[in-house]
Amino acid sequence: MDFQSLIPELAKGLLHFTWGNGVMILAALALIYLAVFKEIEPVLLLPIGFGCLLANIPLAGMTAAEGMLGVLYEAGIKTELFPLLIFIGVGAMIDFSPLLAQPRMALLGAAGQFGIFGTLMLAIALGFPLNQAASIGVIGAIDGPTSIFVATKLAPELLAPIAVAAYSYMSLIPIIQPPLMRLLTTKRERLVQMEYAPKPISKRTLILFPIVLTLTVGLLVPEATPLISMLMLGNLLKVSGVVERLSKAAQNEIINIATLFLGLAIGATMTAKDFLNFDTGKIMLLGLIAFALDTVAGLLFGKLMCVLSGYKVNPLIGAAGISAFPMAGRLAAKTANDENPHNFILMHAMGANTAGQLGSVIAGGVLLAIVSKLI
Amino acid sequence: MDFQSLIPELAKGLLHFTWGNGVMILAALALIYLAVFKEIEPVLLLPIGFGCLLANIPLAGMTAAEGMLGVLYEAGIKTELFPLLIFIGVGAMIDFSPLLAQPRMALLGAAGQFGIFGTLMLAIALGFPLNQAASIGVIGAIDGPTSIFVATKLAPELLAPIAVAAYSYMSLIPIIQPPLMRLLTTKRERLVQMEYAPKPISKRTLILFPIVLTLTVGLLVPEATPLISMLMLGNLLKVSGVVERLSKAAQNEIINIATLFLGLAIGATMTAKDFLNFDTGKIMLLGLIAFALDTVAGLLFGKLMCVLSGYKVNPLIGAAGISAFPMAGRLAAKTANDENPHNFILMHAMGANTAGQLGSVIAGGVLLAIVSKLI
Amino acid sequence: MDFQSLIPELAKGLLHFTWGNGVMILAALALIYLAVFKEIEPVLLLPIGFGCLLANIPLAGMTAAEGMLGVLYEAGIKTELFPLLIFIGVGAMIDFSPLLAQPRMALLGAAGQFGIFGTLMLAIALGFPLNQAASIGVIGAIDGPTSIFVATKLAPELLAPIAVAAYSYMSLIPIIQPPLMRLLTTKRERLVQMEYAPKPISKRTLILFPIVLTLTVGLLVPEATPLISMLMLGNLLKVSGVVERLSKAAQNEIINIATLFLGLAIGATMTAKDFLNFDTGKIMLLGLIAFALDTVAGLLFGKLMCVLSGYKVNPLIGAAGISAFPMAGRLAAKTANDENPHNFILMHAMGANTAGQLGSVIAGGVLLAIVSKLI
Amino acid sequence: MTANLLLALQITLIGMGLVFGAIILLWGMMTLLTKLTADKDSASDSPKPVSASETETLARAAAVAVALAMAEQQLSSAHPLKDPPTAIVSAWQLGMRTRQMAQKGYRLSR
Amino acid sequence: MTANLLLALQITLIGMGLVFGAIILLWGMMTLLTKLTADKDSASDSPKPVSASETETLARAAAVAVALAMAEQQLSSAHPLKDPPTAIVSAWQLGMRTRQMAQKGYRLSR
Amino acid sequence: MTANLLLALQITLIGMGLVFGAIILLWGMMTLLTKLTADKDSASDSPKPVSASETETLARAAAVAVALAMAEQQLSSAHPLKDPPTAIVSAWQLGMRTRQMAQKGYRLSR
Ligand code: NA
Ligand code: NA
Ligand code: NA
Repeated sequence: MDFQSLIPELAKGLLHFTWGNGVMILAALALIYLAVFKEIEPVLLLPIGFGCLLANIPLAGMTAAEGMLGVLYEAGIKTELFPLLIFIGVGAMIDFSPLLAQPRMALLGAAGQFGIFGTLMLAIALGFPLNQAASIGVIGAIDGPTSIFVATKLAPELLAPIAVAAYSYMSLIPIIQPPLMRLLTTKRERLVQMEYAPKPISKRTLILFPIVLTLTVGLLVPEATPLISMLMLGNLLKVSGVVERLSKAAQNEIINIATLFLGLAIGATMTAKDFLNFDTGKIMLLGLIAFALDTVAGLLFGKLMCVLSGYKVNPLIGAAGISAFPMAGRLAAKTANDENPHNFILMHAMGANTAGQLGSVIAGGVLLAIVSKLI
Repeated sequence: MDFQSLIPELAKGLLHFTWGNGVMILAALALIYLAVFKEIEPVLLLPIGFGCLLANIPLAGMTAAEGMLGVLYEAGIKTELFPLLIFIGVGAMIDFSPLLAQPRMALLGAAGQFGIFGTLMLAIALGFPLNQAASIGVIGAIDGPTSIFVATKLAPELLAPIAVAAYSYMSLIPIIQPPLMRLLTTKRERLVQMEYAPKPISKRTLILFPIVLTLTVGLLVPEATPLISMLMLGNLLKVSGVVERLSKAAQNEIINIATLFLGLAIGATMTAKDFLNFDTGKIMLLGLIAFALDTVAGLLFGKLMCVLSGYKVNPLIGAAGISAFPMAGRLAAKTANDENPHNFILMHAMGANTAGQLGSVIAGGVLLAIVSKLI
Repeated sequence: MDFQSLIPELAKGLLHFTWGNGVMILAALALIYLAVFKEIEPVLLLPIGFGCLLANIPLAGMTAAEGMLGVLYEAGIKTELFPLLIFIGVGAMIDFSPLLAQPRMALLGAAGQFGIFGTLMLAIALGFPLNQAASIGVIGAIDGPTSIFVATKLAPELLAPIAVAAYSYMSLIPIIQPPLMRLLTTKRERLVQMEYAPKPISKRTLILFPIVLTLTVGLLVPEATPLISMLMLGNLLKVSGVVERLSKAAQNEIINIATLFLGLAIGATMTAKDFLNFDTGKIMLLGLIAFALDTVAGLLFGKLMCVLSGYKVNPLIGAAGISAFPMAGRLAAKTANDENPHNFILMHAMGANTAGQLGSVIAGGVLLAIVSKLI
Repeated sequence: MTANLLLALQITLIGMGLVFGAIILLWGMMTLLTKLTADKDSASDSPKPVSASETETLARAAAVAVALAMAEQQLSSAHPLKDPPTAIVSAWQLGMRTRQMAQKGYRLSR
Repeated sequence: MTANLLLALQITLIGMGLVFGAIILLWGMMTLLTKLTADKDSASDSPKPVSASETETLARAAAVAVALAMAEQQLSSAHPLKDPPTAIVSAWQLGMRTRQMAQKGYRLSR
Repeated sequence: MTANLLLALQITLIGMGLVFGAIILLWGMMTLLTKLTADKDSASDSPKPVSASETETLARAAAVAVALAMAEQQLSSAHPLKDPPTAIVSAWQLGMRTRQMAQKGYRLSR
């Protein structure tokens, strides 16, 4: 027994503290601050921030393979279980009837995914290898679980900055989108009123939709199956009306536990070594660009639909096609309403918004399919 | 990088689609239809059907070892954790006081297990090897978790058809039993009235029962210990009255999450290769026979008790001894009530029904003990 | 196939039953009795007792590596996940404002940990090796998860008696403490009244406290990080007020499931081989001494503060510094109130009591740090 | 095949025998258990005796009772997760209640 | 670098093409689905048509409705875990209800 | 043995020293924390001062307050899982509310 060595042993925590740890702890505190005091996606940024804090306390061992956060990472991130379980819960909270009532709104959900590919090109131009560039691009899905799912498969080393960018910017949408809306549309376009008189959607339709969608997307884009199928499973649990027990479990215990553990485990990957480099800065910047590109592409496509329809489509709903449900839909409706207080395009915007959710998952699957073949 | 190969790569989902996948997807849709529109055990058949759907989308990879459904299978089916967790919840929902008030009803819970062994003999006659024949026989336990537990140990390759048979036929009991009841009993027998004047059951008795039962069964049939002990643990959590927190957790989050995951993981074993063969058809048929044999044996034993007691026992309660709680008990009571609107034998039928639940687990354990020794 | 060997096979459960199993089953029944009829920590002692019952049913296989209890042990005890998850829930239930309102009460939370080290010395004197002696000492933390966490790291073979001692004696505190309080304090001391006029604690303070505490303790005692950080995470989830979803999950599903599984898995380690020896008896005795030493040290330190403050501090609150929240705090307040019905020192006692909770975790970490270096 | 069938028959005989044996043992155990424990605790909510000789009233009353029972069911299942009185929480609730008590006592006394 | 950018451009073209292709397919699928199933079941809670030509009333009414909706929200979210009518439980509830029924019928008939 | 006991004594001294050291540090940290943050936010629900010099009234009032606190406890714990106002859900509730609003506005305007 070596008793003399006790003293340095007892100060080891401080002795092993690096400036990198210090910077990362500041980053963790910033995330927690945003979550708690600015209420920016607190259910995710608070656990991520706390996980980051723990990962930067030297010798605590929580991020080691046998430490708690390491165990959670192995159990739920590496297996992709956590994002998929979250999707079951999200699916059980989504209402697809506005989209089913006006199926052509689906098109806007495709246009709003351009940011994914545009950002991928920019990332390649900045020198990122293809797998990393694709993972960065998928921030443009503007959908946390999709971004995490794709990044885990293609570039797990970038998981933390990608997740942080995806969730942080989500709350900045009310700041990012409105200027672009006003810049890219004319007053005449924003004043376009839309008639909302859809066929009623039967319960049968609502039940068949998640099943047929799973099959259609699954057969065309096998890589998108895990994400789309869990989203649709959650939705089926809800709309079927016969398994309220499971639907409630999906919306409560399953999503809550998965969210807490996912946040902690992702935050735990934010070590100085992996996070403190220029790449992280570039990723944060590219993520912001991805959000903007999505909005621009959605608006331009909206303008195209506006012209082609003879000014029957308000191009603002194009901005709702980016997913980010339901903020984007509400913003588009609000902007139109601000221009003319009698103009209500919320249901159209919500249709586009739900389509954006589906488009994001499909785009994520397409990206996975193409890129895993190429690398 | 091989860019030319992208096109076939992108159609790969459809290119790998086999007719077997098609048939299995139809089977999945049939299960979902039964669950949603016919409300046949929806909490299980809906996840099983959806799992089957996912298992037959080519290249989706969800059933691979590292896919979500593969992970769930390893974590909860192979370890038998899911059926056991479900049993904790079921135990917390069962009330054993009708059985404790009339212990001789227990005998009917033994008779109602004959279907297990009768079906085993038939399966042997049809050429199944012993381990598979025993697993098929245990459909006659008419108890989902018991069937799944035994099949996982003896013949995991038959898990899917056995689980599907066990849960599908469970809801057909109101169709299977009444004709047999009327066929095998005389009007005089069905008119037998039963006095119900039991001793009151003390809280102390209710608390000691699950503990003593676990010890008794555990020492006699060690193989039945996991099932019986988890059933009894759940019951003890409830009747003790001091751990309402844990009792509620067992009846809600634990059973709900385990049920959803169990259903998905079992459905995921329904691949064309394992499911589309004559054996599956034979198993479905044998399962139906098992249900009928249970009912017949229960009724015949009821008739025996009727005669021996000098027409003090209504033989219809024999049909309640098959488990399938509480449908079988209600059916027996209803049939007697239909014959004479003043004849109430529900409490006796419920006693037999609860005994059937215990008998099923014991029979499953006995079967495991004998067969694991012989193979 | 060897059919003749069936008969012994079928009696194997009874044939393998040893007197050790019998004694352990009696111990299990005693634990269940205490839990159910005496309501001594039922949420833990009931599952522990039931797990012990199952571990002593021969050939049931539930404690084997692939049995249910073995799987739970690997998944949650060996990884230390269960005690840490419980701590998230406990943290979400603690209110630190009484301590923050009177920070000097923290000192009493240090004094009340002397039992840990005092018992370690006694255990060494009784011949236990250092790792075991330290694990036994940590019963003096009077905090279940801390005891389990430290024992798992240092001497997992002693996990069961340590957990049983920790939880059983917790409920004996109302019997252990009052005589010591009266023995060690004079009437004049017990009559000391304390003014309670603290600054109001802002929400901002309550939010910063768990974060700063995690960092401070984590950097000083890395070994305490897992425990203290999960306690503080739970507290942050609650006080932040922005993630009620996660806070409720921590206080309900997470803690309930973890508690049930932890109890079962620990009970399952109570086999005759590991439990039935003189060491177990010694540990139970040492555990009792640990509780008494904590109380004595707390009271003596309280007397010191009393004298130094010129009889402004009632020494009874020293007994609340042992943790065992909130029983110890209430007992101290009650004893003072019994002496003078107008003397209310509850808020001071609660401050000392919460400090005891923190002190326990810190002492556990310090012990781990010192002992893992020495062995 | 015949050998297999014979084996299956043997399994059936032994199996059913064991199941009946175990169940008869349980019967005895339950009888003993109720005998040993029943008298000591009479304030239980166990089912009251229902004799089949009751008159027509029973059937009519039953219809009324179903409605009542369903309404009760509704009521009781409406709060299925109310905080239970177990140790983890009860201790805390005790503490919290005491604190509220102290504060309220203070406020009330003003 | 140029080669990489060219590749990225190709990925973009193919990717966006596939996304649009899949979405157009979904459009068709949804149109077909609503056509095939809509008429058979009209008792749905789908959104009623809202035309933009409504007068000022709409805006005023909306303000009232928000308050109502929020109150409803409050009410409906107050019991989020009431026991659901699914098979696991419903069977049990059925049994328990029947038992309560029998007991109450007995009591009522006295 | 003596060597071991000496070691144990050393562990105790160092251990208790470190525990006291850490706790004293926490004391300072808490004092600093409350100083730096307390004044900025006064609308907190922190405990009000309770002086021990209060008269008999306190004890009597306390008894009343316990009943009140317990009743409140009952009430507040009856809905322990009401949907919380966090981001996952609140966004959705916002959307749903808006939809209900639009529909109701429409209905009301008829
Ligand atoms: Na998107
Ligand atoms: Na059965
Ligand atoms: Na302590």
